[in-house]
Amino acid sequence: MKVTVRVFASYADAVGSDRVTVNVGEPATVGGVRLAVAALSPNLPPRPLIAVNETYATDDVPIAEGDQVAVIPPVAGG
Amino acid sequence: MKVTVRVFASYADAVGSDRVTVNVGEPATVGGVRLAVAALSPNLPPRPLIAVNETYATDDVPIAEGDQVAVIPPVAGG
Amino acid sequence: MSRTAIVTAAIDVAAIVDEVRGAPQGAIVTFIGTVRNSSGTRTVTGLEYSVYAEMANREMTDILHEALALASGAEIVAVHRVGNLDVGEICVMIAASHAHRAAAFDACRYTIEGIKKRVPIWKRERYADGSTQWVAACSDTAQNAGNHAGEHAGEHA
Amino acid sequence: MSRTAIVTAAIDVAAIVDEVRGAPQGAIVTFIGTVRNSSGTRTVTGLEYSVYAEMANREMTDILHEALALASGAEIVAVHRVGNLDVGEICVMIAASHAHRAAAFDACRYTIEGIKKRVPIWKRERYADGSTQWVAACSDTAQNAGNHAGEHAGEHA
Repeated sequence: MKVTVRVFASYADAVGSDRVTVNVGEPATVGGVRLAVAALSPNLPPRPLIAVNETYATDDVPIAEGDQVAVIPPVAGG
Repeated sequence: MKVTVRVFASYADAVGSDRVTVNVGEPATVGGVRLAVAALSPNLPPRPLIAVNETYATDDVPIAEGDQVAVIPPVAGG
Repeated sequence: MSRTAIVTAAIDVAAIVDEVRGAPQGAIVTFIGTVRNSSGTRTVTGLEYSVYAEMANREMTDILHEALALASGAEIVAVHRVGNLDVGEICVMIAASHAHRAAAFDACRYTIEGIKKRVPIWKRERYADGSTQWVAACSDTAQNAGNHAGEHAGEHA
Repeated sequence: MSRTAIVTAAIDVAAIVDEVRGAPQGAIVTFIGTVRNSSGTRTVTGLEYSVYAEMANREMTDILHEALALASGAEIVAVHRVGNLDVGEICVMIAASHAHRAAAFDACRYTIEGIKKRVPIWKRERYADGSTQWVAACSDTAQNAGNHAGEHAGEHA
């Protein structure tokens, strides 16, 4: 399954874009997205944090068509 | 020894003045002032808090001529 | 520059924040106390604060130094207003800044707790019916061992 | 009225304090974060904040509700600024009011800790020599398991 992932901040610099599309084996899960995203750049951590539909998500969360998926660098607000 | 004592807030209402003079047996101490001040009105507590030279003082602190003595109601700032 | 003051004029929140807003101090914590409109079941229209000024200034300075020792590198401004205040007006403000927010919180909290417990300031509530009453302290500290009442119109613990 | 916001315009301290300054709320605690001028040994001239806006708004709203549950009766306004900020400018402000100061402190502290740990906002430091660098988070929370650096120009824990 093709999953489009939003990318922010230092991770966007690492992959050269604020949006990437990755191939994830089915059934697609957050764990699969993490591995696929990590493989895009040596400057990404091996297990980057993922949000699905604007909520932090663990590896077992399934990804469905239309879900908003994003890879979240360590937050640094304030 | 005659000791002049500044009086504030509800205690000033109780004694009808913001300054009273009390007689304290010598050697004059804070403990003596407390008892003498308490005797001025039934609306004062038996052991009101005393400050000497703008510092909270315990019973054993001696009172000398020229010391600034005050009786301090429970504080209620803020 | 850290400082304390007893004032009669209105307290300007933004100006006091700006005083502690130095470039190395990324975190500012403020405490602002305002006059509440109720005291138990009675409607309060305002408060009259009185002060033993010489001692209050000395005690506030002591508290400031203790807070600065607790939070090394902090800047702290602590201002208490006295006189007649209406409901909603600011009676006390602390602003504490530090490079780290935990220290700024600690410094601000220490200062307001010290002011509430130790600074010789008293307040009298004015009620809608025109009567007034001295407000008893709410905490059972040593110096508050005298009379004691429940809810009152000042901000309390 | 409690609310959260992500804004690009300057944060007005006095206006936000006034928002939570209801007559029954005698205690107001604020946290204000400003852009610091140094990061380790480098001179910082400003910060550029970026945000995942939809998620940041949702996460800030969650934090607000958690803080309101923690401090029942509180009013809380939490605002984070994004975009380009200069040294000394305010990047985040929380104002929490309550009848009791302990609850106001708790609500304010909970909200800023939550924002620092959970809200998807990032910042890039601008240095005097014209270069920039993303700021790594300072705390080792679960979602900050990636890279990690030391001192940086934002206010930190």
